[in-house]
Amino acid sequence: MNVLVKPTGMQADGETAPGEVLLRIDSVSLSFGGVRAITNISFDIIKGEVRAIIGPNGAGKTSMLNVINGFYHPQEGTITWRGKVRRKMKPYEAASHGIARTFQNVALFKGMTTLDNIMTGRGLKMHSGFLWQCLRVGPALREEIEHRRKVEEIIDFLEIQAIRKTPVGRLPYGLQKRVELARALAMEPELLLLDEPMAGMNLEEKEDMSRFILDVNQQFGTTIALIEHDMGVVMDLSDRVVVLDYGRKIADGPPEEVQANQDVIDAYLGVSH
Amino acid sequence: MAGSPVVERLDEDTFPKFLLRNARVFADRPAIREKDLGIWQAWTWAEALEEIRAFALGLRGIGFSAGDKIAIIGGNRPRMYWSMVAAQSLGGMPVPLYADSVAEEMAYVLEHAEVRFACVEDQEQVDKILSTSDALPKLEQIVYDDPRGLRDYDHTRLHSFEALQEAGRAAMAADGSLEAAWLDGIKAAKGSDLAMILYTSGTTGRPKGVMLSFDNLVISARNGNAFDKLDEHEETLAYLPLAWIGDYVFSIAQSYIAGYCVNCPESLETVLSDRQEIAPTYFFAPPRVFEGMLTHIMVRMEDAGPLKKKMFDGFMALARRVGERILNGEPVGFRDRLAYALGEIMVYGPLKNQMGFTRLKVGYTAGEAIGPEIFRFYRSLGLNLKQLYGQTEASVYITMQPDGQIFGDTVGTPAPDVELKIAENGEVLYRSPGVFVGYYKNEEATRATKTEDGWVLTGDAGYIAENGHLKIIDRAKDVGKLTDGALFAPKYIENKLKFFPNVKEVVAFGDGRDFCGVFVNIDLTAVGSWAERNNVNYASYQELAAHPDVYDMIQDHVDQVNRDLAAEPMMAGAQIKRFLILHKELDADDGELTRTQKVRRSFIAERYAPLIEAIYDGSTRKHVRTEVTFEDGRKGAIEADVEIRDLTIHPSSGGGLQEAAE
Amino acid sequence: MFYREAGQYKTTYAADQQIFPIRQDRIGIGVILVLALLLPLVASEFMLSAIAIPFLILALATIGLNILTGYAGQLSLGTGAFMGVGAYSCYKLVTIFPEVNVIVHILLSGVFAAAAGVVFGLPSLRIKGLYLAVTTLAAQFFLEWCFIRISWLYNYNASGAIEVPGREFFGTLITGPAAGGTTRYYVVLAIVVVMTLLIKNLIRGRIGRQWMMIRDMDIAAELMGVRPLVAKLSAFAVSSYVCGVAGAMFVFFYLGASEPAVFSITLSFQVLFMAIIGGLGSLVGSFFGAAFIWILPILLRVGLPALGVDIAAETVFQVAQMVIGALIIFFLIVEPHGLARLWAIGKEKLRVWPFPYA
Amino acid sequence: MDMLYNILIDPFVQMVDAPDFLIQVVWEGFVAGVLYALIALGFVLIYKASGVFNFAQGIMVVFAGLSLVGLHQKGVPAWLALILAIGIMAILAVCIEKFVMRPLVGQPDIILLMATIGMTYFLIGLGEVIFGGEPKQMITSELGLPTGSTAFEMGERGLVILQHIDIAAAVIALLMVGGLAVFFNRTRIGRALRAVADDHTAALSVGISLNQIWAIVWFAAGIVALATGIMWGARSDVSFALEIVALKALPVLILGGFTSIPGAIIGGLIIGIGEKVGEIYWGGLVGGGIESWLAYVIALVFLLFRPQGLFGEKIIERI
Repeated sequence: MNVLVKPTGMQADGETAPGEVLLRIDSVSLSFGGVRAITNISFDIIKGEVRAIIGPNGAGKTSMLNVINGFYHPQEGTITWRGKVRRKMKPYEAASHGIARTFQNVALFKGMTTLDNIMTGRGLKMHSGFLWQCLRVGPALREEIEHRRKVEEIIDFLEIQAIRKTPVGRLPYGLQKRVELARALAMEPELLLLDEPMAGMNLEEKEDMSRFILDVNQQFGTTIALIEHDMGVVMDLSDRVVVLDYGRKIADGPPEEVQANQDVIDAYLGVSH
Repeated sequence: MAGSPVVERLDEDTFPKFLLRNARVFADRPAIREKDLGIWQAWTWAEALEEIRAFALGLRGIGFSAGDKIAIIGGNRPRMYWSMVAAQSLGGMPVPLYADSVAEEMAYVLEHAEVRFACVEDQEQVDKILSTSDALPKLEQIVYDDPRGLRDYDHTRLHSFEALQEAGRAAMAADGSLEAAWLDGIKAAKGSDLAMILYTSGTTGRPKGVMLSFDNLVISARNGNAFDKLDEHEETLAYLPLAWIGDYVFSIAQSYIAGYCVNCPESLETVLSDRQEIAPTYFFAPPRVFEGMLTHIMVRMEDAGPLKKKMFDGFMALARRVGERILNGEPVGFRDRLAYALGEIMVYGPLKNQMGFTRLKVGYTAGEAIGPEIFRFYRSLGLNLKQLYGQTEASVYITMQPDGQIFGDTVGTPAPDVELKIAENGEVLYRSPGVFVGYYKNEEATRATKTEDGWVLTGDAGYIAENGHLKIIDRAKDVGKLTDGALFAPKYIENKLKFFPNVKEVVAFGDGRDFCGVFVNIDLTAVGSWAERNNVNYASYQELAAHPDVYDMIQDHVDQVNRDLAAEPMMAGAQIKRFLILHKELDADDGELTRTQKVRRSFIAERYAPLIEAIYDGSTRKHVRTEVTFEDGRKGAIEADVEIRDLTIHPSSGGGLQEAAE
Repeated sequence: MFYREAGQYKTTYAADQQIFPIRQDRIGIGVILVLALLLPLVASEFMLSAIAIPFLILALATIGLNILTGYAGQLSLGTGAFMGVGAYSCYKLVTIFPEVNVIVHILLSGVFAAAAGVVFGLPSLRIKGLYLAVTTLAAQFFLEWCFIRISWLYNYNASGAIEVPGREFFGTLITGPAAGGTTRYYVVLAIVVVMTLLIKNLIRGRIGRQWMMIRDMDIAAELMGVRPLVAKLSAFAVSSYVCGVAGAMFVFFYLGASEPAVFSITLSFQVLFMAIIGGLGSLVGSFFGAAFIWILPILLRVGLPALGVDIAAETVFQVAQMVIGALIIFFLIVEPHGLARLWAIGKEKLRVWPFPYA
Repeated sequence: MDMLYNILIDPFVQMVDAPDFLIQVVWEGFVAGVLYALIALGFVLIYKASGVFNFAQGIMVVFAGLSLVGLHQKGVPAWLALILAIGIMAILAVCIEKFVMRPLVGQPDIILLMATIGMTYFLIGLGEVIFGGEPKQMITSELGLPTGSTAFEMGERGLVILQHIDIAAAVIALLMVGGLAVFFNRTRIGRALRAVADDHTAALSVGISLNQIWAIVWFAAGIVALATGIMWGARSDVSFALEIVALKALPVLILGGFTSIPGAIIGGLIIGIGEKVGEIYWGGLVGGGIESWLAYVIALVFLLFRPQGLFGEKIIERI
């Protein structure tokens, strides 16, 4: 039975130093049946930066994220992760490579409390065997406690102590988003993908979230790639921005540069921001 | 009571000395507990000593020496408390500040107190200090507890708490004599040395720095412990501002002397649940906290099922009838006792459990007058809640209510070692070992408050009721006269009105005027749920406040107060003739309240001058425009038409102070 | 009302994560266990053999199903068959290795059920929801067929049924017709309690969380590194193991003898109902559900005649069936989360007493 | 070796040797398939309109059959019994809509499925209480359904015997499918139903309350059930054993897809013929009786290759 719980740890291969390219997308194209979602897009994400992916609705942003964490498999193009060309792989492998994400419409585990939801983020780092877990002694118990502590640090970091034991279903939307971030952080990811982390938040919540994202990037040096509609937020948060439109890349560079780019302005014309 | 005898025969006279003693006597008992990372993490007295020593030596390492002052700015965290004692162990003085005060307010105190060091909780406080640092040439070093977000700051003047402790430990390891030197320093200290400087948030003018010696604090704290037989087994919750004398006395002075454990909640949002988890045996809270709890209870019970509601009301009625008598050990019929016992299972017990008072041995309230109803409610549950009358200048204790002699509207008899007298103008004076040394760098203020023979003017007007208990009417300077010469005590009137749950704040006017008029501030929680139950619709506070039904309700309350006043010869003259309900909530951010939520009468008087006019020129409506500050700091203005109503004055019905003796 | 949580503060994570963090609950469970131990003193042979024992065993089976359906979110209509696998493999083990202790056999027999579970669980990797129900039906009918056709399974008895031989445990006869109710009761109680505890530990650990992740949001789960294969198959394996053990006990400690019909789809449904009425995703609910579905018909059987309504035995059974059917619908309507939720609500009410809410 | 021969070669040899027998077997399977298809039809009707997976369809068949026969046994003339039976199905439909579907609207599928399982239990109990549990003879002739059989000569290759009732069954099934097709495409209610299938708000715009629609659908399913019950009863007899057989509609649906009427028919035929042929030519190798599970295994194997069913299109998972 133990084979069922074979540990799936982080990959031990070459650590990437800050400033180096963590992930490179090379002329990637993706389509469903006939429908083209992404057309020949290339860009890279540098270790330690906050990278924004923006664009009007239907520009293929989320698809891009799904490609990055191995949920979709592009028909063409290559993805280089930590200097190694990445083969076609299952989504859960991406997780064990150190890629975590949050979702556009909150994808928490509704049946669990905030605490348990965040604990799930530790799954890949827990290895105690099946029998130990049945008895909940020795390694199993030690593991539970040690990871509970880690989780508590994250709870403390995101200031959600008050809702620790609340079932996530009962939480207001803003807090759910925060718990989801906490869950992703619990994976101690190398690359954190945030899909519209501030969608549907009020001003105050947005400010908090921005602060948290920056703190994460600063405190843990986590590389972040985020999709966001709120231009203001993007400009404040990101080091570099890549702009997509109809599945094509129309601009890539530092925020102010991108903001000035005519194509971008055109793409966004009529789109209220 | 294992350690109690020890507590009795002790010769320690400073808190560092008590620390050393506790580390010896109570080595393995918890000294302080903090809910951190989801569980209650405790430090024994021995561990506390180690932490404090390490920090003290670290502090010494960055140049802190005897006579230095260190500002303490932050929430109720063990390290904040340790830093105070650490400073004292080096012959320095902690100067705790209100963590929520804005940079300017802080800058004044920091500058005035000439602090060279500051120990703060987090980035927020660091930023505040740095933003005004050019105005603070004397401030040299800043120590912070929580490193979050401070990584990229220039650390030439910044130190993390750990770093200093490490430095301290390292230094100790390197130089064996260091610890000995530190201990000698502690031994050398005398009770007459200055222990700390506390800045009182004066309702008027600049804050004054109250200098307190160890003797002041030790003696009054020891008296406090003896008075309520507190020992090392107590549990208290530290949740009140560090800059407030009460917190120092309850969370450090009395704790160090008795050796009991102080518990720090996890965060502001979790205070309630943390209090339930800890279930303190010794608890202090200002009246507004008890008011808040009661309102919260009542609001929730309103939503309970009819049957449960009936049962609740039934048992509460019983409690009102016999609860307090049982608590005071007076004779009560067997059937009532039986019923009360049942109520203990069905209602009282659960309520206490919900509030976290299951283990409460004694609770205190002070700072303001508490509503007799509220006060009686808690006592009738069997909670030994008592009032005390105190001041920073007295190291808290002036009068306290001895067990068994608790009256709603008096604040008790003089505390141990305290002498009391009433000046002819009605002002209360006291003399005690707790009396402060003086105001820091403010001789004339000291002289104005403290006579040569050690009597301190409280600034409060009051009298001794015939049962020997002190009754406070009002701030002495606020007590005035109406044009017809009747005595006018605004605070007294305001409090009477504030005792109604629907009323949050009241400001009364009348000194030198023809009659007494009041501004009323409704309590959103209470009135809100009342509105819900009586399906009164409203979109905003302003709308609710202006609602005719609300006006009617408040009018009844005011009339009730007038009847009460009519029953008191001294007060009957100053009944409320006209009132209005303010269109906005009084707010500290707008400077209408002090940081301790006391009304700034004079400020309000000028801010709402037009409304006051309206009251006295007889108009029944008045349009006003008011500047406000929103949560996010933006400024704006709100406009409103405020209604003003007249009331009937009741004939004085003598009677005197009988209800004082109920 | 009885809760006095004030002062129960936790200083370690171990204390904070224990199964019953509240002292009053610990007392409560203790009392229940003591009562369970004392039951034989007051209970008649009938109450033990016809009510208590099957109730406990079925509760365990329900827990088994709950692991799969309630916690891992994989609907199964094949519980009966998996129980059957347990029963038959236990029978074979006992007859092949008579000298080995029967308890060992019972616990071993679950392994075979687990194997069967894994095999029929494989499709769950590609198939979801109702479609999966069909694959479990396949298991149900295929295995049932095996019990009939593979005469080796019942040692070629002419009757096609299996007879439980008497086996001793430390000198006392615990299986077979001759075994006393009290003895069997204690054995069953012990096994059920211990297994429930182990399962509880499993569920509140990493593996349990994986199951719930798959249940609540399988895509997110996979993106967080959960291998669907591992998670789902482990759920099938553990679930079937528990069902298998329950099945073995069902024959060895309750029926004494059995034929394939016992493990028909009817049993599967019965257990499923127990899980639903008890509340999916709740262990305590499993006990409630089992008690409800098992004891209600008995009550009717005893009750109706007592009420003067004298009707044929099978009619009572049919009425019981109607009532149960109706109750299921009723429950789904008023409380889709079953008795467990009602229990939880009641408990919450007591905790916040006298307030209606916290 | 020998085994392999028995599995891979021998059956086909037999088929070629005795084509008449093969045809006979296929025909048997075909008829069984038609009946599966009819039950599946009931499922599809309800699933289309309310997204409910009606586990109780099988028992509805039994119940319908029982009430028909039962009434007749109580002395009611066949034609009246038939009408009354229809009436009973109507009442049943209304009750189900009122007491089960309406209160449960909006609940997750699994809950609704459970509810129909509960219904199954309830109806079994009810049926037994009213009509008794023992099997009954279907009143085939009384209903004027053909009995007897015709034998077709196939030259010297032997002969195939077709039961008339089977032919009737096929025909009726055909008519019913045709009728439903018309109902769905021509009538207003039918179109409303289709709208409901797509989305519920749309249905309201058509101006029919969901409750009505559901009642109607359940009634329609009831009629189908009655027909099925008669046909089936005529071949074997009316008993609760049918309820288990009815479960075979599940694999049928897996193949055909939950929402496609033609799918149901084709699926039914595949399963029906598949399991008959399998039973006759391969069953013997493992001791026979594989009919009880072959259908599910067929569906299972099928699913592994096309999880979306025969007619469903590929599912693209989104986040």
